Amino acid sequence: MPTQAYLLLGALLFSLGTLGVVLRTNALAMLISVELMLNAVNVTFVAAAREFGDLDGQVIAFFVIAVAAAEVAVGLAIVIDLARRKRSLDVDEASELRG
Amino acid sequence: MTAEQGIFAIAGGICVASAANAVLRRDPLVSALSLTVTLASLAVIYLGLGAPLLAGVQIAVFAGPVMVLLVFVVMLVGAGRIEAPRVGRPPIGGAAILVSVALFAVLASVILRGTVPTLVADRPSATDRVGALGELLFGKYLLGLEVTGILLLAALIAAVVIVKKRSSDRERSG
Amino acid sequence: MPVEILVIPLIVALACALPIGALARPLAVLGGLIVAADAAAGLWLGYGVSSPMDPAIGSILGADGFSGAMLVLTGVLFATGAAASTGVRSPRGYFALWSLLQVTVSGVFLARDLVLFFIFWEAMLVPLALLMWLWGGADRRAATFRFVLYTMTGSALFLIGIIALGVGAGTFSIPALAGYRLSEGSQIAFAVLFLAAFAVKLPLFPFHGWLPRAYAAAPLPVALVLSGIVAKTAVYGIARICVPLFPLGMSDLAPGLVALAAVGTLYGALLATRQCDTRGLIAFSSLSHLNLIGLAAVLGTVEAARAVIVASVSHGLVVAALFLLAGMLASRTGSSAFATGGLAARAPVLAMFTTFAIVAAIGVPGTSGFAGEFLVLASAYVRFPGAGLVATLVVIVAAVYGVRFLRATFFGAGAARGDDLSRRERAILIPLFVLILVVGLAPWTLTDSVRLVTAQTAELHR
Amino acid sequence: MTLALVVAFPLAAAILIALAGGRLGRRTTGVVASLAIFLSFGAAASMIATMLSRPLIEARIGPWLPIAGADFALVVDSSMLAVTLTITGVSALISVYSIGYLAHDRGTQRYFAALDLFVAAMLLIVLASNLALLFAGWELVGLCSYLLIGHVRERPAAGAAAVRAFVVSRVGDAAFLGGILLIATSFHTLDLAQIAGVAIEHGNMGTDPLVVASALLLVGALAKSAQFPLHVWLPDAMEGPTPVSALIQAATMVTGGVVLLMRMRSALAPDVLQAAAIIGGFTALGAALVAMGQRDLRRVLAWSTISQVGLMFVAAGLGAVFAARFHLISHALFKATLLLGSGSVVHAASDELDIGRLGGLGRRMRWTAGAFAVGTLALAALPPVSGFFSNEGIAAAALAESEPFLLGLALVTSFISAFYAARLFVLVFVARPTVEREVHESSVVMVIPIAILAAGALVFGGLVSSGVLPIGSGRADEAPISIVAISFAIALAGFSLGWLTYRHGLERARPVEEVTGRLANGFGVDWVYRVTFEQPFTAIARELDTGAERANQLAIDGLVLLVRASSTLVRRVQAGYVSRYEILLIGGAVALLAYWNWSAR
Amino acid sequence: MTTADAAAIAPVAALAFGACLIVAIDLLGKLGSRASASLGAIVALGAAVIAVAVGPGAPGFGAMVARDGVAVFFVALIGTVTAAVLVLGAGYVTRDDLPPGEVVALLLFSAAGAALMASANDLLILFLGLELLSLPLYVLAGLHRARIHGDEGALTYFLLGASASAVLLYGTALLYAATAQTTFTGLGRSTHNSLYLAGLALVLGGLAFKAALVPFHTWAPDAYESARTPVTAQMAVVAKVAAFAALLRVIAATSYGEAALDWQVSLAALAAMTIVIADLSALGQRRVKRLLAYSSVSHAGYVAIALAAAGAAAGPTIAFYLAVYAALTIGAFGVLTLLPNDDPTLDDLAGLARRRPVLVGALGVFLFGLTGVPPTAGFIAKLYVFEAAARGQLLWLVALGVLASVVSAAYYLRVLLACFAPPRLDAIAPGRARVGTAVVVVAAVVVLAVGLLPGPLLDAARTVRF
Repeated sequence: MPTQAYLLLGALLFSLGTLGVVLRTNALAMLISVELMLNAVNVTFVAAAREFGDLDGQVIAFFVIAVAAAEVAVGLAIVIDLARRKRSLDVDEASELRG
Repeated sequence: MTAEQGIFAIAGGICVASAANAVLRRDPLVSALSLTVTLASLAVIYLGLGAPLLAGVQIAVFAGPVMVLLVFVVMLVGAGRIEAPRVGRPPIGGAAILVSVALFAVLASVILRGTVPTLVADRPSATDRVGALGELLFGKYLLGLEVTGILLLAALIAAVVIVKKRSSDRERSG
Repeated sequence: MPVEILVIPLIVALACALPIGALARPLAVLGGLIVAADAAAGLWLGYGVSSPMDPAIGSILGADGFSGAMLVLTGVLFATGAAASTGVRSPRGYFALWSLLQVTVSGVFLARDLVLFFIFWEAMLVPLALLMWLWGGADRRAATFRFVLYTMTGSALFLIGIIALGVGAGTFSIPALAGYRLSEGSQIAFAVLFLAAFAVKLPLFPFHGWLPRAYAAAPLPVALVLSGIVAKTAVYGIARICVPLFPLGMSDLAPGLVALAAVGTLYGALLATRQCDTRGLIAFSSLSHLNLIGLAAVLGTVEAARAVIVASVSHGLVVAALFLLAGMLASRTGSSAFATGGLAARAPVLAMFTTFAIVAAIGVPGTSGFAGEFLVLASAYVRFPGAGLVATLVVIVAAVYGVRFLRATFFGAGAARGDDLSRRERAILIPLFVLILVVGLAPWTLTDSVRLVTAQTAELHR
Repeated sequence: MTLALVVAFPLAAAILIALAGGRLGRRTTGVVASLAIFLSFGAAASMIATMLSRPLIEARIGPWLPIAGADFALVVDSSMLAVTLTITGVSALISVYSIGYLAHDRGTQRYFAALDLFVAAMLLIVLASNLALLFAGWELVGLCSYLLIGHVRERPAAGAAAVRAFVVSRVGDAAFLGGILLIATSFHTLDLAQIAGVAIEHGNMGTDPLVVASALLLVGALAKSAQFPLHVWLPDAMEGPTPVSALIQAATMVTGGVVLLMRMRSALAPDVLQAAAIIGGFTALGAALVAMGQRDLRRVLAWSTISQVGLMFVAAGLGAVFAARFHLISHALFKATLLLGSGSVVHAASDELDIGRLGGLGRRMRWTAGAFAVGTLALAALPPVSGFFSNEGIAAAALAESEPFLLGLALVTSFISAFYAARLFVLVFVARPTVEREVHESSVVMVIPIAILAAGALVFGGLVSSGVLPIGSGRADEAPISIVAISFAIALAGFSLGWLTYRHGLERARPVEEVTGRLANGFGVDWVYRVTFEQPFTAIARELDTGAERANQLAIDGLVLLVRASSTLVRRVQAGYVSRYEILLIGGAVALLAYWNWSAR
Repeated sequence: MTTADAAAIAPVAALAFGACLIVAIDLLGKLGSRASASLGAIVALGAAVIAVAVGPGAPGFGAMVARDGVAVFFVALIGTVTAAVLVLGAGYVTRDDLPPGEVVALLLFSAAGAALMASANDLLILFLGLELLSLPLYVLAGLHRARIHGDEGALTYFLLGASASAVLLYGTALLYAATAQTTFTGLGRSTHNSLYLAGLALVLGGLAFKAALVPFHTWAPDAYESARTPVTAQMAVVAKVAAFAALLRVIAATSYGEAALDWQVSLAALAAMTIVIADLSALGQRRVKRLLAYSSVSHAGYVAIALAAAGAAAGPTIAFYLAVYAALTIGAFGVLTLLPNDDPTLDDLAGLARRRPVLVGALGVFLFGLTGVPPTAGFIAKLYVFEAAARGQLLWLVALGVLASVVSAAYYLRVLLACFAPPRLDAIAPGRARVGTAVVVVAAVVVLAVGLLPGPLLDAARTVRF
């Protein structure tokens, strides 16, 4: 397979991630979409690395996975905290923060 | 059709379909489960790309514990909380789709017009790949590794702070 | 001479940080007087006049005859205003800001570098706005906002011009820029940008939107310096920066500016005839006078420069007297509206003093008002007789608003209350009147010392 | 330096009185004021001897304005010396009279200060060597007239009259100033002698801007001298104390225009001088007609002043400088007599001004009546009183310049003048009183000045005409005997007609009054003035206030509103919807991507 | 690890280890909030001192971490600002019974991330630094007791921040695909491959988010308002300084050589949008923190003007500007930390002038400085920016910036004047926090001193070169 096919796959997944981020209003769904975006990035890294025949891309992908895990941890903590106070996870609900 | 092409076609197809499902379904639990499928199929694609270690990590870290955590939280905070349809707020679905489609269109154009330079490099054999990876991690990317460690520590402390805050809140309210 | 003129009021301002309470006012008066005396000595004894651009601190501060005259006026007016600032709330804060205002105003007259000029120019706003807001009258909120935003917009365009000019020429020094050759088109463009600030602060008709409310809302001594000397910084800017730096551009713009100024002169006077309180009257009569001064300032001839100096000093003195009298009237009648009438019988000296101030304001010969007006018009007639004739009509309108005010305040049946002027009030006014007569009878005391400078201006204009 | 003292005495007295405040005492103030003017008169008189050997006396006191010629400098020739003597002499007598007239007034200090300043200012008009200083006097005269007319500040009518006098005067001042500045622009000097020199050298001022300048100067002169159409202030000005009227009409202010015409004669455009003569002629006739119908004693005199000054304009416009000066002086004497006399009458008759309600005062106030009689005869231009000779001089001048039309006007005017002069005298002093009242002669301090003035009016004309008394250069046109006869006949006819008509009082002359009363409103010029000047003025000011100024303020408010509205609009982006923020974020990224992909090369 | 490596990473390491140390001490024996804050401040200041003391030199970690003038200046600035924030926050943490050691540690971690960003010479390190900067701030933004909008703000910040990181990361991936490496040095040697350009565009987008340039600014008002004021100051200054330092480096790396890129159009567009939208948005604000949030967005626009005009040569200009901005912002937010109400409206400031004249005087200096009125340093900073813009032929941006400053005067002035309103009856007299007041006064003095004598700071800023 040409590398470009993988890159296109990455682009498609990234775009789907952004679609989720802009379309969904549930905080968890948005978090899920962000994870999707990060994975799209990893596809790109790994595919490019194979093209170059080096391993840097793969190493970076490891870091990305670690960072993504950290992000998920923090994100989930915030979500749980919010859910406990407010019986909704809808981020677009009438907010005090506006203007 | 080579094996790689087959893997790409099948795993890629599953990957995109489940990703679309994850993004478009209203129920976060379905989204979370669909994402797990996506992550798993991506691991397969990594295999096809000759990155077995990464595929393993993908399953072991991402599709495994992270997703379990995610599903757990989704169920904890109420799996049944299905996104309400947009009422009384300006419709943005059209704009959202437009932005995403535009993004994909631009990215596709970029990728199709761009070139990935072919570098003449000695392809390391599959056997010493793990070792080479380790060398890179603890050599060239040592700083990255250290920072990632600190990052995880910071995330841990951050979570602790939230928890402590919750307990102090509870004391206050209770 | 330049440095101590900035340092003395600065010391006064800093002294206000100490718990000096009641001493603040005399200190501010003293500061003003010392500066006036210092500047006058410099002006008439000739140091600072000997060379047109006397370098003092490097090349950025310096004084010449023009700025010397303005600095004398600055000192006199700040001393007068401080003397009139009796019974203000939080006197230390007030006089600290007051003295800072004096520093910035003096700085404008001393700056020989565009950036420094702008720094003083813009810094002027800070104490001015705070004084207006914190010690002002009923409408102070809206008036201050309007004033600050209006003037800042003008200054913003000015800053654009400064930056573009300085970057293009590679220097911000005013004397150096005066020798910098610009094409006619860019001279016009820069002149317009610079004039934006000056036209608003003067204010040139029709950019006077802030003026009536600011004059009405500002505390009286602040209104006094606002009209008496702050407006003169704009005149100074036109005559000493725009004209020398952009002679061709100003020459091209002159017909339009002169037309605006002539119309504004009449316009202000006509509106003054409609006012029913002293602040409004002073505001619009000042608008009229300041436009007349502006008319001469854009001309750029030697005669015009002399006229500008005499008229500026005159207007400063006269408007100070008018504001002081307005305050004294208001303290007797309880409001600044002037439909009280009959005050002459109870307060003949007040009536006499007010009549004299009005007489000076409307330009009766013998007073400085006439000298300034006559010289301005004379310089205008040389190139723009038509506009000059239009502006001359102000003689009639000024008479109308002047005597209308006197009639409404002093004529008619005896007023119920109102004491005559106290000794202290007379003591503040009489020096001003003496100066008004001195300038009116011997305007050459001011113009002789600036011969050198105006000659240079004229040379640049050619 | 004696010349400087002429002006300095009254000026110093004015300053002294103003500064001294009430400390000087009421009577002392008057004495100081009068003394100063007498000293000024003396100083002027002392120059007569010098004048015999020199054509001009000059005095440069110091610099003033930084414009060529605009110095403190005075100049006098024999003609203007005569005028100076008249002004100071008559003013001094009026000042003395005022001491008595204002014996009970509270504001003597400011009265006498203004009076002295008034005299000084008038002397500046006569003596200034340059236009700037002349203008200074010109304006100060207006200011002083304002202060004096409005002297009694409690009276609303006085305030209104003062305002009107000042504003109309300033209309003239504005025109005058414009004229001066145009001249300065063309001649590069304000020195009168230099201007005249240049003007004579290059022929008269024929170029357009100088015609305009001349016309503007003429407008100034018209306003100061209360000539049509700027005469509206003078009848109202009678609201001031009577000595003030005397000062304005006899000694100082109204003659200012004539003095200007005389002094600027060589520099003014010929057409403009011609216009001055014609306007003067019409004003003379019109004002005389109006005077016929007045019932207010002082208004009769006011209109007569307008009329008489009109005759001076005729003479001055025609170039008959001597005749103009002759009439100026003679008019100053007899009009001062009349006005001061009328002041005594008013004083005596407890402020009654309606001539229909006076009468028979002749027997009770013999001194006053006698003086008034002299003045009346002079006004009627009957010999041997001075008015006869000076009027005759004007008629002769009109004839000499072959202006039959102006001659006609002058003669008709003199007929009417004689008529209303007789009317006035008869009704006040001769006819049987309609109301009985206790009247008595005024105090000595008031009677003596009147007597002196009347004596002057009586003999002055003859002395000048016979050449005994010189009044400066030039001489009267030789009047043909026919003109003398005709003018005498006309005056006599008018006087007799007036006497006969009114000898039995106003009631008996009702049919005549019906006719003349219609003219009393001054041909409606007052109304025209209000409609064409005052009302448009206030209307323009009002429209600017409610229109332009409002719009200016609203424009700022509008700008502020615009910024506020855009602020509200922009802030709607920040509505708290996270998904919208995401759209912005991703959209921004897409835009950057698109730009870099397609444009940045 | 070589000496060069150690020298390059020393300040970051100091911050990170300081954070760990504080957590450890806190675990062993309870550390009071004041003590932990003081300790943290010492650590932060120490990091700044280390950065300056070590000075510029050879890069470390295979050129992944730079040790040039840019790094030294900005790391020192970040350390100083963090120290000031910690001092201001000393009394703050106890107020709500938060775990003081952990909070201080999080602030230090974020500073470490910022310092890493400022010295990163590699896209991966940049990304990791950015995450290390952001993750603690996400959590700190939500530490608002009993206020739902605290969590809301945190969530908004987190979701948008995570998306922006993903964008940046994707840009990194595209650049990697185009150049086969992630170092900045590699970027400069590339050709105009569309993958390369797209990658740069996305990196720019990701950094613009941290710098809060419109349209990537939407998180700022919400996060600033919901965070505690010292944390807000940290977000407003440290994150922005780090983002601009990184952006400067990226621009520098791609501005020279045969593949030199023109950043002017996109940066100018961002700058213009930022200034206009931010100033308009700030106009109607009644909540002071939100107003200052928009103000800080607007100031990012001015920095962007300098970058657009001068590119990599804008280093000294933006260094000067950011330093002045740091003093002004720390000062302004510092004044707010001394008020009883954490999220005051303009009405809550009523009467402050009478009760705390010194504080209001200082606030006046900051607000006039933020407006750019002489003789404050704010004017000089803006003047340099405009001068750079004029040199770069961007006169229209000068005009826009200058006029926007006028609009900004409208809202800054309102804040100041609100302090002079007559006090309301129920307003609580603000307590006296000596240390906080000292910080504020020092900041005010700095602002005035730099305004009158800009020389020394300008000399320091001139070292910000490549």
